[in-house]
Amino acid sequence: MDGVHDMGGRQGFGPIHYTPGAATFHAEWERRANALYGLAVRHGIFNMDEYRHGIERMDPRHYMGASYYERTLTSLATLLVEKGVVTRAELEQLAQGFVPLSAPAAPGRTNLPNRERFQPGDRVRVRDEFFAGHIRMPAYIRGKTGVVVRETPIYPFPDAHAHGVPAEDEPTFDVAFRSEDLWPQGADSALVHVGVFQSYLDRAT
Amino acid sequence: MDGVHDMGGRQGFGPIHYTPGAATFHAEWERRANALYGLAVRHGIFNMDEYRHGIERMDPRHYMGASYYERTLTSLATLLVEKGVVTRAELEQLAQGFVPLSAPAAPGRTNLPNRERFQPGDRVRVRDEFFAGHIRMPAYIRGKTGVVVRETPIYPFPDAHAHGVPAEDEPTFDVAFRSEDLWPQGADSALVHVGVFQSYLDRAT
Amino acid sequence: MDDQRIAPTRTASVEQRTDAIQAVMEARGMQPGAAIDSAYQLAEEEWVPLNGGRIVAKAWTDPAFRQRLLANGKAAAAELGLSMPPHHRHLVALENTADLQNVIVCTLCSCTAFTIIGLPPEWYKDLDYRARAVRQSRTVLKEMGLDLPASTEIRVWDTTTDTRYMVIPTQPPETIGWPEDKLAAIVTKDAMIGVARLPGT
Amino acid sequence: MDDQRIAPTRTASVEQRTDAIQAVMEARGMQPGAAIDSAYQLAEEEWVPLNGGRIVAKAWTDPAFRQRLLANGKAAAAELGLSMPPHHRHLVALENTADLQNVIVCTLCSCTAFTIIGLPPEWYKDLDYRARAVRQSRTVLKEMGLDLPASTEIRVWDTTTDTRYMVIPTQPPETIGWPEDKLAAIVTKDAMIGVARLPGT
Repeated sequence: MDGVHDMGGRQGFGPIHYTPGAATFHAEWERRANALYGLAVRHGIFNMDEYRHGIERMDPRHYMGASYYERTLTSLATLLVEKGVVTRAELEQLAQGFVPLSAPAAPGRTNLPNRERFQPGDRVRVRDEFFAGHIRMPAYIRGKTGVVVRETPIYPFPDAHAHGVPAEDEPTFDVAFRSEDLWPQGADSALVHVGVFQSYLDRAT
Repeated sequence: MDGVHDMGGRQGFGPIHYTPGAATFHAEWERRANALYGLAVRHGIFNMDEYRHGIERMDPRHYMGASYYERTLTSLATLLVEKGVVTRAELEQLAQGFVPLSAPAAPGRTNLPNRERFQPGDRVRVRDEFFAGHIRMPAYIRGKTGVVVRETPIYPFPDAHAHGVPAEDEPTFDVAFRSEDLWPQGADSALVHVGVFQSYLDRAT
Repeated sequence: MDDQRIAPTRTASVEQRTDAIQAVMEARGMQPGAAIDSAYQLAEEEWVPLNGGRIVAKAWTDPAFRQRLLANGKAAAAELGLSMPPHHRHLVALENTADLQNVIVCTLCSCTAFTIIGLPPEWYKDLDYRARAVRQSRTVLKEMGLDLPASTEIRVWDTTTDTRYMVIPTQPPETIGWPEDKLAAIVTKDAMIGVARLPGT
Repeated sequence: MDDQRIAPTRTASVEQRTDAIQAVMEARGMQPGAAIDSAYQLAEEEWVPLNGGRIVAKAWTDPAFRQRLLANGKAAAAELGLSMPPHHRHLVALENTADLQNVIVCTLCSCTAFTIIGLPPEWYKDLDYRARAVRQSRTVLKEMGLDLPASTEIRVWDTTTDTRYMVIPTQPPETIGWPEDKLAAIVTKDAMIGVARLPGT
C-alpha cells in the first residue's frame, strides 16, 4: 500500500536528532511493548509481516504523530483483536479508555506470474503496479531500472505472508539503483541497494 | 517538493466524514485566521503561492496533525516573520508561548527551457524530475502520459512565484489522464483532469 | 530565523497565535478588525452557494448563456454580477449528464471557487477526501451516498492551478419550467462540487 | 471489528494500553512477565554492539574469516557463537574502504541486525532519518558529523527484506596489531550502521 509509512525520499523532514551512542528506549513501557510483541510472534499469534502491516494500517495521522513504540503497541493490540485473542471491548475495559486500532487489511495476493531468475549484472525493472496490501517495495523504486548485484536465498512472499495467503517462498535480489535515476535532479549522488522480491521484477529491455 | 501535503492517491485513509451541507468553520478563531491571511495577501505581504508553500513547509508531523485552519495560521505566522513584519520573539511574546513556524524554503526556479505549445488532442508526458521548492505538479502524474483537452491562458509560474524568482507567466494545459495509467491495477476507473503548467510538460513520443 | 529568542516551552494555543497575529496587524495599521468583520459578512452573505445556483439555473434555462458559460465561465458569472478574486483567472463549468459525473478535488491543498459556490465544507479540506477522491473516485462517491451505475463515467478534476471549477448538475425533470430564482435555490454546494446529485437525477 | 463495544471517549495512555495487553497475555497463560525480564536481559547483555565488534575485529585480523564473512555473514557470525532470529535468514557484511562508505537505513520500518549490532538507536527509527538517508545521503551524513570527501562513494542499503546488513568499518591505522578483544571494543553501533567512522579513519 502507498501509505505514509513509505518514507523513502519524502521531503519536508529536518535534521536527524543524532547523538552518538543514542539510547533505544526512553520509558519502561517501551521495553515492555517491545517484549510483548516479540512474545506474540514466538507464540505464533502473528508473523513479522503481519506485525509490520499492522503498523502500516494505522490511521496516517496517528502513524505520523506516534512514537516508534506506540506504533508497536498499536499493531500488537490490533492483531490480538483480529486474531481473536481478546475483544476490543475487553481490551478497552482493561485499559480504561479508547484503544486505537489499525484499519482492516485489504486482500493479500500470492506470488506473481512470469517470475524470472536473474543473474548478477542483469538489468531489471521494478514492475509499475499498485497493490493495496502489504508490500515490501518502496514506492521510490516503482518502475525504475537497476542492476542485480546478487541473489539472496528464499523468503516468504510478504504480500501473501502478511495476509494468510498461501504462496511459495521467493528469492530476493539485491538490486543497485543510481539515486540520479530514482530522483532525477533531486538526490545526492549514491548507489541505493534495495532487496527486491522476485515477483516485483521484470527483465529490463 | 515531495511533501506529505501531496496527498493524491496516498493510501491508509478512511471514510470521508461527510454530512450534506457541512459547515466551513468550527470556531471563531478559524474565521479570524482565514480573514487575516486574506488581509495579508491584499496588502501584498505575500502571494497565494507563497502562502501555499508556507503550508507545505510545515513539519510533516505538524501538518498531518493540524486542522486546516491551524495550517493557515502556521503559514501566515511563518511568512510574517520571513517578510520582516514581525520577529518570532515578538510573536511568541504576544502569543505567550511557542509559535510553530515552517521550515525555510529551498531555492525557487524560473520557467523551464524547451517549453512547447500544445493543442487539444496532443499527447503529453509530465517531466520526470524532482524539484525541492513549490511546485503544482502532484507526484501521481510525474512521468505519466495524458491528452491535452484545452489550453488555459497564462498564470504566474508557481515554482518561481512562491520564491520571489522572476519568471514569465505560462499557459496551463488541462490534461486528461486515465486513472488506470496513473495507478495500474490500483484505482477506480476514471478520467483524471489536472491543470499542468507548460514547464512541466513534454510532447509524448 | 531569529536565533536570539528564548524558545518558550509551551506551544501557544491556536487562539493565542491568532490573537498575536491580529495584534501585530493592528499595530502595523492593517485594520484587521475591519477585515474580520468584512470576511464574516462575505462568508455569510456574499460567497453563498446561491451564486452558483443562479449560474446553474440560467444555464438550464438559457441555451445561449449555457454556451457562453461553457466557453468562458468567469465572464458568464460576471454577467450575473458575480466576481472572483484576481488570482482566480478562469472558471470552468463542467456539465454533468445522465452518463457523466464530474467531481472536483484539490489534492495539494483545498482550492475552491469559493466566491461562486461558497467556502469549502470541512470534509473537502480533510486529508481523507484529498487522498482518496482522485484514486478511488467511485468508491468515495458511493460512501458519500452517490452510488452511480457502472455505466456512468467519472471525471475527476484536480484543482492544481488557479483555474476554478464548478459542476453543473443535471436538472431534476420535475423542475422543468420552473422560474430561474426557484431553480437556483435547489442547487446545493455539494452538487456543484460533484459529490451529490440533485433529488430525482 | 467489534461493533458492540461502547466507544470510550478518552484514549488510554500508552502505559495503560501496555498494561492491558500484558494482562491479556497473563490471562492467556503466555507468561509475559518472564518474557519482559528476558527481553531486558537480552537488550542489556546479549544484543550488544560488542557482538558486531567481535565480527569486525576478526574480519580485520583473519583474512580467511573475512572471506567467509563476506560470503555468508550468518554462518560467520555463528562461528563466534552469535545467533540471529529465525526470520533473519541472511546477514550481509558491507566492507567500507577509504573511498567507499556503506550506510544502512530501513525506509519502510526500522529493520536492524539487532542481535548483532544492538537494538536500533532512536534516530534510526525516526521519520527524518528514514525519509532522508536514502535520497540525501551525503547531506545527512554531513549533518551527523561525517563530512566525507567528494571522492568517497556512498552506498545506501535499504533493508526492505529480512536480510540484515552490518557495515565493516575501516580499521584505524594505529590499532594495527592490537589483539581481537581490544579491537572489538572500539567498534561502535553507529559505525556498523554506517553513519560514523572510527577515530582516525
